[in-house]
Amino acid sequence: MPLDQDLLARLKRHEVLEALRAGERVDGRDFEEFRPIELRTDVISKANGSALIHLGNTQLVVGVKLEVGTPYPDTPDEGALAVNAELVPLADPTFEPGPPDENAIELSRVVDRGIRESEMIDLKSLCIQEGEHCWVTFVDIHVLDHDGNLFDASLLASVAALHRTRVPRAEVVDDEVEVDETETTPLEVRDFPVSVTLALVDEHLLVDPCLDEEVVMDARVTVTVTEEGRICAVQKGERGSLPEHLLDDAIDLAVKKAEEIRRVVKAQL
Amino acid sequence: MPLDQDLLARLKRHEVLEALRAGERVDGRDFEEFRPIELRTDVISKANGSALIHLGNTQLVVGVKLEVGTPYPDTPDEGALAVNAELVPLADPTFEPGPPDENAIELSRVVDRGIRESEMIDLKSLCIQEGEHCWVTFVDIHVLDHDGNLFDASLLASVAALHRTRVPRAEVVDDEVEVDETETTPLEVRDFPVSVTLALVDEHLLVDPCLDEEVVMDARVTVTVTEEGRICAVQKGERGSLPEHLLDDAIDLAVKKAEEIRRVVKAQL
Amino acid sequence: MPLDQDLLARLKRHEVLEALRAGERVDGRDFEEFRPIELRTDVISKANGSALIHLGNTQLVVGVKLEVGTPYPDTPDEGALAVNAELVPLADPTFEPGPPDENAIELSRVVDRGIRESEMIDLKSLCIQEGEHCWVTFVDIHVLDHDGNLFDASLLASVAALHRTRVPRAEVVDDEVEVDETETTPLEVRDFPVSVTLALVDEHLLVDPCLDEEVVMDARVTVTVTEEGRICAVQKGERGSLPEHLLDDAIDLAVKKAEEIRRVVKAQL
Amino acid sequence: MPEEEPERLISEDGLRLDGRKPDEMRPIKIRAGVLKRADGSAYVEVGANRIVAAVYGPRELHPRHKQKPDRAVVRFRYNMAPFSVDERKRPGPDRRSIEISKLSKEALEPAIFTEYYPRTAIDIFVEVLQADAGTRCAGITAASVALADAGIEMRDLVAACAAGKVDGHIVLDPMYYEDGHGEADVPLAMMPKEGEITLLQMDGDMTPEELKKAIRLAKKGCKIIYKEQRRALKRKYGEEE
Amino acid sequence: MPEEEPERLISEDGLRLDGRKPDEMRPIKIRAGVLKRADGSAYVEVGANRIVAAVYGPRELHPRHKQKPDRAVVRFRYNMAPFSVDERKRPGPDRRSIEISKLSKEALEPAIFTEYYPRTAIDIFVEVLQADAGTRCAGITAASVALADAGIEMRDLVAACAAGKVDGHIVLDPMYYEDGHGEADVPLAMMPKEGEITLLQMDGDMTPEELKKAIRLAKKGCKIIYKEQRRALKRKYGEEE
Amino acid sequence: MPEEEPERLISEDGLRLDGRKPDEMRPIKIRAGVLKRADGSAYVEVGANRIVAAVYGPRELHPRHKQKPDRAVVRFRYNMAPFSVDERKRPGPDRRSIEISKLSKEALEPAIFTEYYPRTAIDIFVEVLQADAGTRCAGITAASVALADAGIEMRDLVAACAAGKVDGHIVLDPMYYEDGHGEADVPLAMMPKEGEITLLQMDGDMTPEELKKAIRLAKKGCKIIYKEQRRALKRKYGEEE
Repeated sequence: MPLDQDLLARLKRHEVLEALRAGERVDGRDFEEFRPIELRTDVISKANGSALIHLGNTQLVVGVKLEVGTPYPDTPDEGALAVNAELVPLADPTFEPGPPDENAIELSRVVDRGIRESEMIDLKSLCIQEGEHCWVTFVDIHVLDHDGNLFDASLLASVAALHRTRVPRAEVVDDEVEVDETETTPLEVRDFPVSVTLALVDEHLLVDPCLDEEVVMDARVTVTVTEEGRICAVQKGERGSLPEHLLDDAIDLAVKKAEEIRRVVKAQL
Repeated sequence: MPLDQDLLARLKRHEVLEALRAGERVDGRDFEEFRPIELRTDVISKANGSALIHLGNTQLVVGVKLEVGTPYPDTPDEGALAVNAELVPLADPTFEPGPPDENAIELSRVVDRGIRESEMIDLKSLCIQEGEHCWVTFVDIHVLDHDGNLFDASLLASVAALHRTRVPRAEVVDDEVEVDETETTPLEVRDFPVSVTLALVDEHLLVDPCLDEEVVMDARVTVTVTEEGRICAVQKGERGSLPEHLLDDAIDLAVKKAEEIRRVVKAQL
Repeated sequence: MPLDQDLLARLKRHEVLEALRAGERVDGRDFEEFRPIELRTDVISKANGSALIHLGNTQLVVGVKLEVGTPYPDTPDEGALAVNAELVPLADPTFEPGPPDENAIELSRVVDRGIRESEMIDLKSLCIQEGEHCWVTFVDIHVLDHDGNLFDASLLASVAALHRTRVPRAEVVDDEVEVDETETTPLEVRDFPVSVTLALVDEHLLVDPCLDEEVVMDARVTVTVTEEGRICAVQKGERGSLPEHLLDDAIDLAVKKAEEIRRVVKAQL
Repeated sequence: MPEEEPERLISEDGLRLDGRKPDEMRPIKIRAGVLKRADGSAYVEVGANRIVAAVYGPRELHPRHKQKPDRAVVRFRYNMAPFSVDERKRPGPDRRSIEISKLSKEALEPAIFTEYYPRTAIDIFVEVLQADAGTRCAGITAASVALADAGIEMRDLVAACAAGKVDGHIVLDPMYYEDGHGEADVPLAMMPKEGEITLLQMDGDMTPEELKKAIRLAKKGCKIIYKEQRRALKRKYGEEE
Repeated sequence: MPEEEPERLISEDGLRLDGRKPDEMRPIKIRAGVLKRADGSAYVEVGANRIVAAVYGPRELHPRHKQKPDRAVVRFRYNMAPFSVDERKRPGPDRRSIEISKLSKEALEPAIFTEYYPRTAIDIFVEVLQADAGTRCAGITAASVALADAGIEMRDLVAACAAGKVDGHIVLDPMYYEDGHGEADVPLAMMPKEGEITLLQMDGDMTPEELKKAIRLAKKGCKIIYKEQRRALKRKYGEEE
Repeated sequence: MPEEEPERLISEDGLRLDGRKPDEMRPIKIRAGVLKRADGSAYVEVGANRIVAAVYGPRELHPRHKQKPDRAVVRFRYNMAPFSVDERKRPGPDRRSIEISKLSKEALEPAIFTEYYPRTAIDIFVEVLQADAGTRCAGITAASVALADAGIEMRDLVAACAAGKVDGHIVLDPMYYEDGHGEADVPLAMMPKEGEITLLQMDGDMTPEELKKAIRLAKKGCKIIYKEQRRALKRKYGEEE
């Protein structure tokens, strides 16, 4: 039963590179082509906002929960944001139970920066009482099926879930916060950041790498772009290097694709 | 020195089954017979209540400690109960140091349900000031010598320790709780739940399995019975299955034995 | 590349013992001779007090940070002291990442006792408001290069850092502590405890063992001495034993060397 | 959860808060093979429960000394997504989920021909995306379909369902509010073909006769579940497994 | 603990709060072989200390790379039951118990012929069921008897006892209140046959001469303990070990 | 940190709070071989950053199944001393340091001939003793010198430096206050010989053109760092490595 995993990997690598040399991707897509995106929001009624995304075969759920907490001392008039990604072992044979590893942490931090730096959420609107009480916005990414490019799928679903998030009414009575879950208003959202991840394989930049491509890629670049076409986050990962001109190409390509993806996704909200 | 553990286990299994086929148990008991129970209470003066039990060669101590805490938000007028079992490596060569494993957790949760669901403790009597202060009742099970049936031994000792627990006087002065350890009243206890554990071995139900029997059992059923002969908790464990009629037998047998054991133990309090 | 570590260790052991039999130490020192001590204070401007010590090739930094906290219930009019040692893997090939192991914990506790039992710090002077607010003095030992005798090097650097520590002005306004980092006064320090560690190797007592000697020592004795020549802490470690007369010698020798070392170090403050 | 606390959980005409009869299940939906990466998978809805199960294996087991020379080692991890419950659940196992994982493993293992797969691991993962009452039963139900979807040889499917006691009545498949306000809960799992029970828990207050009645009712529920499990597998594989 | 804070810990006629003379031990009780599962065990009472020790081994040591080709690896775990102290102790090791475990191991190891048991582990577990002052010494005392009860070959038993400084007097075997209010504590362990010291700690304030005096007094205590250890083993085994 | 909040971070004459020009680095000091125990080490100061790096290896990698048959495994641990920042940092890795460790490893690995050292580990440890802005870049810079000092074969040194956006200006090597109050931060690492970029992050707000400009400026900074790295190695080894 236990097949020779190494042999399989080498065969797959060969297949991906072979296709590239013939000017093609292993799944037949154009170099700049995203996989089909299917988005469903409000899938979890226990959450204040939620979304389920399919990006090709990659599948994940994001749930947004609002909880009453205390503002950070240095931002007493703001709510807080906490992004967490769980790479649960259900989603991939290499994922292991336990606290988030470096991959899960990198994923959640890149998504966090996309949300935070785009300023899509007005954290001030999440203050309940200055210095005392605020909403903490938990964005939990729960990966179900891993077929590559968790970065873009996670940010898309997170942003969609935030766009659908409703904030319960909160009142301070006798220094305590009373929450009325039945009366809600939409979370104020001011932007729609989209990240575009490119894999560098054999000197080619491949948009939205699938898992087979991720396994063989030399480096990965993720560029997060706001609605105005500005950059709010970049992350190069994996142990390869790339020359500046490819980086310039990646930035331009990301800006172009981000707008396209945003249109596709917004149509599904 | 390191003997062939597997070989030993197989020999032991053989011995247990051989005896059963001859209509006997490996230690000569009747199928429905408990091992001798010896109980000593008030063995730990640092605890508010305590008991040391010998159930055959199984030996464990339970200490009850009362600490001032905060009520749960959904039960502001009640104290709290926390049952914890430590399977310390002193008690068995297979027990390992570290946080409670699944066996220790199952044990403590089954004991917890016996105490909680029988409502033997009036949690309301442990409220000190509504919504602010209450007694937290820690029931700590400390296993010293493991020769099987930790479930029943643990509940017996826990219930006995609770029956002997004294609550210090607590007064609220200036929003703070002042505790006077020298003035105590008995904890209000309203029931005496007893669990009866049966091992299914080779289609036989064996009451109070010793360790040799536990090693070969297919399944385990624990039924916890109140003084009125009602059921307050059931737990089937281990990776075997059993037909409904045996379950029915187990329930009836447990109700019968529970009363008997309760009498034995109460006589020692 | 991976050399035979065991072989290397045995050769080293041989070399140390050989030297001893010839009445010499492996690095040419007298039996009662400390290695050169070089101390630099105020090396970390983010800390309230700091020191970098070289004891021969052993090198470590101690940083003292003062943070506002709550007094312990049983000492409501005192500040708190917390000593922590990190044996980071940068300092020695055998140090591993993770929470402090038994060696790091023993080290920090022996240093803690040297500071605490000598009463060099007036903890009462660190109370900000009785029962409510106090300074917590964190003494963090960060080992950079391990060539033996971390005990003495750590206490020397800790005591030096405390002697240079400045306490910010703290005021209680509306039940909250306001700290003014720009206005500071020196921490009140009343003693200068010095520990002297001796290694028992082949029935010889060696002062200030280097790593090669520690590897072969049978037992280790650390004696901490106050400015008045009184003993405030002793710790025998490692799995050897020693007769009482050697202990007596160790105590006398430690008292003598402590005074000498204190003079050397104070000159560098 | 009802806005106001209802006075009684069973109405005068014998119906429950959600309109069900005492022996009526909540709506069930089961799908086999919902994930690509896993060797087998399933999705289950029972009431508002949303549960995904995946199976990996039989696969190599590391470290080696945990391998069993005569059978596969079955491992089970029950996990709740942080957003699956009213108050956000901190990620990672708690005592409740560790107990459920242990009992669920023991509920499924009797059905698996572990002896066919010596020295391997069969890993079962259950993710609760949304929790109504009865997640441990729905998890076992889903896991069993996922095992079949992974092609693991089994004696029978394992179906799971709870009964409860509410306002003195024994009812099938309690929902969230009944679970929180009822007098007892009796989750049960079984292999329906032989009628063998593989999981049984109970907490609350029941007479021995009520408990036996609840067991019988839960068994009835399991048979309904069982039909849906087989239907889901048939939908995927064209005919009964 | 006395209800009211006493003015002095040593009375005018030289007696301590519990009526002992400065060089007098608390009552001691030692039993060998109190547990069935362990290879060796012992129970010790010193004052209100209630301590159980167990030894497992020599036994196989996993993982293999921790084995020593020329000797047994001795491991020691000192643990306090949650109910053993005034304020409930959270289960699991804290910094204090990790230090005590390390020093206790180092106090016992000189007495064990570890070279007789290459590649094995000798595991020593000490559980403090009730703590008065001096648990580390009582734990070493108990562990040593448990080692003998397990049949481990030893050079000598290890006996442990503390001395202290109270109101300026050097006293033997301080009890809880003296430990908390005295000026210094000096726990010591030794192999009485050769007079070799295997554990020594001190914290507090002493002159060098006081420390030496305390060491001598603690040694005297160890010899009393030693007699009780041997008596306990004799009671079990019929004659001196 | 300035006592009062400054109104602008770049003055009218184009100078920064610390008097630097926009494209000017902070003072740099690099030393190779500062530790005795490590196989290679380095010390770096950039502004008020105080950073020590050590390299151990190539050395044996345990457990064996983590070994790679065709190359060395590179491991990297970025750690901040508790006293290195304004508010005491609790010891142990947090999410930030785990991400930095991962990216730093990936920034250095392209430069190492890992294929020369199959089945081994190359361990890189970076300790931040005092943190100004830019510790991850200074850590990579130090680690790269430590690797060379350890005699590890490399394609090139890796130099790292950040650019930032402050008051709308693209500036080189932001210091603490600029990092906290600026509009964007762009840490970058490269192998200067071939111009290959091995680390790039950005967070904040920039147009694509500003980002490209920042990348070019950070590359300029890396070349300055590179000169200092080589000078440090030359100082130790007598001539360019």
